[in-house]
Amino acid sequence: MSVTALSDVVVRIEDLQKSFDGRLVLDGVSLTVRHRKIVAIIGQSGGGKTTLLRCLNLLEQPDRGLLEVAGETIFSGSSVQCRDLAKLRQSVGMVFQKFNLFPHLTAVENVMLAQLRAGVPEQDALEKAVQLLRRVGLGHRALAYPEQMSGGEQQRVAIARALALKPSVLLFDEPTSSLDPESTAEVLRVMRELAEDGMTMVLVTHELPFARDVADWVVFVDGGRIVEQGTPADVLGKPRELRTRTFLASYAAGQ
Amino acid sequence: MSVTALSDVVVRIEDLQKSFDGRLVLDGVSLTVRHRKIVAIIGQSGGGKTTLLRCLNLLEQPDRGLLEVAGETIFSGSSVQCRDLAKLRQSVGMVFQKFNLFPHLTAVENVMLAQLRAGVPEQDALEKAVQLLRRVGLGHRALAYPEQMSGGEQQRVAIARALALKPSVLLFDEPTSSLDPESTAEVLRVMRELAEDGMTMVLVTHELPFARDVADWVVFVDGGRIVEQGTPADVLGKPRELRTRTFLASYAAGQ
Amino acid sequence: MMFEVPWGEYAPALLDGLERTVGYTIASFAGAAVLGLALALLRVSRHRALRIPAAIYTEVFKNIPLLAIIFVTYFGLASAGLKLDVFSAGCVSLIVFYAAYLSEIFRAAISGVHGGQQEAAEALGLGKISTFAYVVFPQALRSALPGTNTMLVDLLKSTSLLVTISAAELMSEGRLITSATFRALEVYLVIAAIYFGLCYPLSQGLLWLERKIRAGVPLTPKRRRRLKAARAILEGAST
Amino acid sequence: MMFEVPWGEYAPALLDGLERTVGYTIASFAGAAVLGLALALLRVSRHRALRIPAAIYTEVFKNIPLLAIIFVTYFGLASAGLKLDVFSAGCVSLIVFYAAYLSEIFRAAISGVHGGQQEAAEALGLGKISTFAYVVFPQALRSALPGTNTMLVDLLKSTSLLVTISAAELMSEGRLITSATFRALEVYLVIAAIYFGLCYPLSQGLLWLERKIRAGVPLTPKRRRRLKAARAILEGAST
Amino acid sequence: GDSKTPVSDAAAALGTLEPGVLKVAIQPYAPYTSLVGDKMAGLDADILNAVAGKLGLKVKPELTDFAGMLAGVQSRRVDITIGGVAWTAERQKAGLFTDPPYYSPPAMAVRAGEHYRTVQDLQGKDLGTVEGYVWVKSIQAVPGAKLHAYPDGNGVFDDLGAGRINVGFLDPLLVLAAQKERPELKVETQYLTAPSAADVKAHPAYQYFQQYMTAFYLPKQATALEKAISEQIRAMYASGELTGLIKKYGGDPAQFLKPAPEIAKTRQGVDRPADWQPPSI
Ligand SMILES: Nc1ncnc2c1ncn2[C@@H]1O[C@H](COP(=O)(O)OP(=O)(O)OP(=O)(O)O)[C@@H](O)[C@H]1O
Ligand SMILES: Nc1ncnc2c1ncn2[C@@H]1O[C@H](COP(=O)(O)OP(=O)(O)OP(=O)(O)O)[C@@H](O)[C@H]1O
Ligand SMILES: [Mg+2]
Ligand SMILES: [Mg+2]
Repeated sequence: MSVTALSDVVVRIEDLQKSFDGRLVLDGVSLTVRHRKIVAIIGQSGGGKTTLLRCLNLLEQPDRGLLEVAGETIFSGSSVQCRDLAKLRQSVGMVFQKFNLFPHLTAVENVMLAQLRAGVPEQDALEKAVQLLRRVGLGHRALAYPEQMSGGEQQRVAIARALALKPSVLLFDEPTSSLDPESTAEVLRVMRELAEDGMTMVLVTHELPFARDVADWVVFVDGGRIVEQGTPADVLGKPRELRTRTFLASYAAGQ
Repeated sequence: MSVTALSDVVVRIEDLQKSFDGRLVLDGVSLTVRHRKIVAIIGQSGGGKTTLLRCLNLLEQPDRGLLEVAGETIFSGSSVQCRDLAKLRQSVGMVFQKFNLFPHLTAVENVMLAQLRAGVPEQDALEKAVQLLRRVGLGHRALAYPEQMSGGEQQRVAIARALALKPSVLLFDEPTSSLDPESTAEVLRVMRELAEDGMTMVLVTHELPFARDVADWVVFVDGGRIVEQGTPADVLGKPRELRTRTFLASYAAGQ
Repeated sequence: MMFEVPWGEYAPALLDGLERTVGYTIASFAGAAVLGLALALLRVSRHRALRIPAAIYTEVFKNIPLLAIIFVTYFGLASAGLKLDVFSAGCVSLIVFYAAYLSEIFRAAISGVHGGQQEAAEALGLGKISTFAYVVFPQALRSALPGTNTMLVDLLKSTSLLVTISAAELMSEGRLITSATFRALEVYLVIAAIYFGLCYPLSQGLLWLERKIRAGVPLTPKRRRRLKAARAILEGAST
Repeated sequence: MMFEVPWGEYAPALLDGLERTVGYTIASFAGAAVLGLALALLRVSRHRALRIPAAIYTEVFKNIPLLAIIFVTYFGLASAGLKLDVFSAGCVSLIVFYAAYLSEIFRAAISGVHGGQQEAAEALGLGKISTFAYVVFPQALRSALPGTNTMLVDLLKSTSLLVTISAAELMSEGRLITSATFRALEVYLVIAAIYFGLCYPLSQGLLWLERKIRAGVPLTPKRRRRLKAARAILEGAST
Repeated sequence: GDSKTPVSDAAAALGTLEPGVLKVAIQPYAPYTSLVGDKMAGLDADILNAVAGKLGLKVKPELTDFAGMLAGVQSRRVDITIGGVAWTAERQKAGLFTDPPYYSPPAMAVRAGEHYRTVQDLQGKDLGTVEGYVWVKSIQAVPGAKLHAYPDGNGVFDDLGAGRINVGFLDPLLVLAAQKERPELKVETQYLTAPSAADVKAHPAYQYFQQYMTAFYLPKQATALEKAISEQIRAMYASGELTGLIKKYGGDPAQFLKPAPEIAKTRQGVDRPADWQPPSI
């Protein structure tokens, strides 16, 4: 990565460490995500991908390291620096594997909730929510409850929900791995559009073809460390590390 | 398909019709599955694949048509011919998308249950169950409960369970679509071994690469009809029908 | 043999008793729900120091007969110098008893809300209180409803035990009539029918409410307005 | 003021009452569980003609006070020519009442077993009865346990209402002591303590059982032998 | 309430919980105690109403059950409880009893056509009473007899009617009232020949098969009130007021208002002075 203006950096992670019950799960991870870039994180199960993502909005508190999001230091040394956790989380949208929509609220209310809690006036929040649902192709489903929607629709509502507070970066944790191929296609289409609109994204995924297609940067994580990173063409096409090659081979075998 | 000895036919379906609430879901399906062959059924969601599979062991009762399994006519005209439903189902193993293991029983007990109910002596059933669990690579997990196992392990136990009564044919309904890539690979490996051992299988799947690799025959179902069938190379490689091509294209886009 | 009791004469007294029964039920249930929710929150807390006393409370009150609680609250506390009036003593007894049961129901409902919900809410920047109020509580309420409703009906029936502290509710009136007429069976059948007439519509009404809520029908005017506004926007576009 | 009752003298009578309380509890609970299961099976049936009477039964008995049921069973049936002895009448009352509640719990538990389970069992060639006995029932039992256990403890406490028909159980004995000594409060406290002494270990024991079952500990000797045999085969291979 | 009614000094000196007011716990126990509107009615109620009137006290009844009556007195929630309460040596340890407003003859409720005259006739029979009544002990002492104790008199009558018991021991006016209200039960009143002194000596519990003494029950602290009420009761014996009330409820004044010879001894030196004499007409 070449040196760019600092203002260009949306997420900066330096030497991040995190352990659970004394077991190191993130072991000195450093990573920079620039404005309008898409970073795909790939790797074996249990490698620490989800944990890394969750540290970025402090759903998980690291043990040590530096975390900067949208120009603000939110964690440094071994303590949280961020005064307003709510504000941080508003600037970091998150989309989960299991969608985690609020089942008691309609799609449009799911998208409105965070805005209302953040003080956006009712009518503005509503209009914004409808606009976002239309953007993900679900204007006609605005009044449906999650359980009345297919998995793909739910995940698209979850994306709209994550976008509602205009985050500087969107985090995705295996957004399509609970979905059938058709729903996967729907969701990936929406994500591709977001990418084209210049959204900054960090994406944990098993969809290597998609990663190859849309990501600007691919990071292979294993055993809590970044083993290899680079352009998709490099990491997925001509991996340098043995572990990366093994992983890619096992992936190909599964297909 | 060339004409072969009748004894070679494990499953024969002729002009099968089934409707739900007046809506035709299977609309005159005919299909023959021969001994030691693997038939993959592919197609859009809602096309009737699951319904077709479920008719084969009369979990769903067709409206009209002919069904022969292992040389016995189990359904003809518009009525069930099969006297002993239990015997039919023992000769047709079934593996579900959601595994459907019995959560209150250990892996080995899951595999034993059907044998015990079928009158197999305790010790024989136990030995058989352990042997089958070893065959799917889970001898060491025999005493685990389903919730203590990963999805891939659960599905392999489900396969062992389906094999316990030595069925003439094994039905799989999207056996890997609830699984992550690694677990998918595990399960596909086991299925490939079964194929090599000469098990007759009917497989509904979205794993087109796997279908291409192991299936002897691919059937594309849409709107309750078989639109196209043939060798994997033909159906997946040079499909004749427009609908097949559209389906394969949308599948490729999703990847 | 039946209906030899001059019910017309007793109707005003019974109506009076009925009114008291309803009064006890409403006041006690409201109190029990509040106390039960507080106990449930203590019991899902991360701190043992909060969890344990709440657990002990629940165990104690779940395991002694309500009659004993009523007796001790009214007479026992009086001997100790705290003289609650009948209504307070009756309500306090019912509250402390049913709060124990309700806290179990609420606790199960709260911990039954999927962990992902809390996480999703936090990831959206909702604070702890907002997360509870807008995400966890509404879902917990839904799964707690059936059990809670059973308890409400049970509480209504249990007001009959307040006889012993001269609460003058329905059952007390029944006993008075019995003693005057010596027609216990007839009186008990009529009293049972009155209780049924109270409880059955109540439980059916609650079931109806349960179904409405499960079907996602908006119950507050605010939500109804919001959904109407959403519909207006959506339809405005389609015309 | 406290403990002026010569409890030593009354101990044999109390023990007697205790024994009867336990007897009523065991007999009634067993009966209520059987009837409740039968009702639950009717209520999950596909036939309206079976579902509806069971539903009516449940609604009726859930919505009238137990006290009224006890009274009608003992005295009412007697006036109608069916003279049950105290024990039978007491048990019948408790059974018909608690069966209504238990049937609700069982029904929810049975219909809560995932449809895929039934399907998987049928696909393995298990018949309807085997499917219920070996697949649905054990899982339903598991989810019904907490509610069922609450009802068992509740039933134990409710035997105190049998006082109405002079069942000579614990509460009746308590009343006898009260009227002999006039020390109502003391007696109630002691009786409450005895009930607590019965109910608390019972509910804790049931909780323990619940945990065992949830942890998959085999409870029948047959299953224990089977798992031991499996372990033997597995270890035999590894040595 | 209507505290405007002036409370006389004499009434205030009685030390009731609320000056000028007599809080009375009763249970539904017609025709001894009952509640009509907010006034109490029945034999015991009429007697106490008359006494309270003379003492300048306003009666405030509270309807409860037997346990509640006792606990109400002991926890000082009420001033007094009434309603066929029998005096016993053990009970008097837990409070104060007034002089007997009347005496109760040993009446039995039996099914029409059956005859029981002596304690011997009761042997091996099913005998019912209300739990807490003094007869519980007496019945337990009868050889071979089976005790059926009910929470109230209705159980006794119903089971007598249903044939589950042979004899019901109840307060005499209760039997008379039930006979009138429920003729279909075919219950009759019979009087037991009191057991001989020798019998009572052999079975001390038989004493309750003799005439027994009712009284009003008050908390230990209420000595002034108890004394005042006892005085008024004695005055009512003398004035003939009690004779009138007993007659009003169908009782025989000779049975109800003349103590048997043993009565005096039971309380002398227990909760009364050694020279105490039971009131009589
Ligand atoms: N809350 C937690 N408590 C204890 N251990 C945890 C916790 N969360 C994660 N871990 C452990 O940390 C390790 C990394 O987990 P993580 O979920 O980050 O992996 P992952 O790369 O996302 O895997 P997957 O592909 O399966 O989602 C795993 O060994 C996991 O068991
Ligand atoms: N029990 C049922 N009652 C009513 N309709 C049903 C039932 N089962 C299936 N259907 C309908 O029949 C059609 C075919 O369903 P089926 O499950 O066989 O499709 P499928 O090809 O397996 O789809 P998928 O890929 O989503 O599993 C669908 O429209 C479905 O809604
Ligand atoms: Mg993960
Ligand atoms: Mg399907």
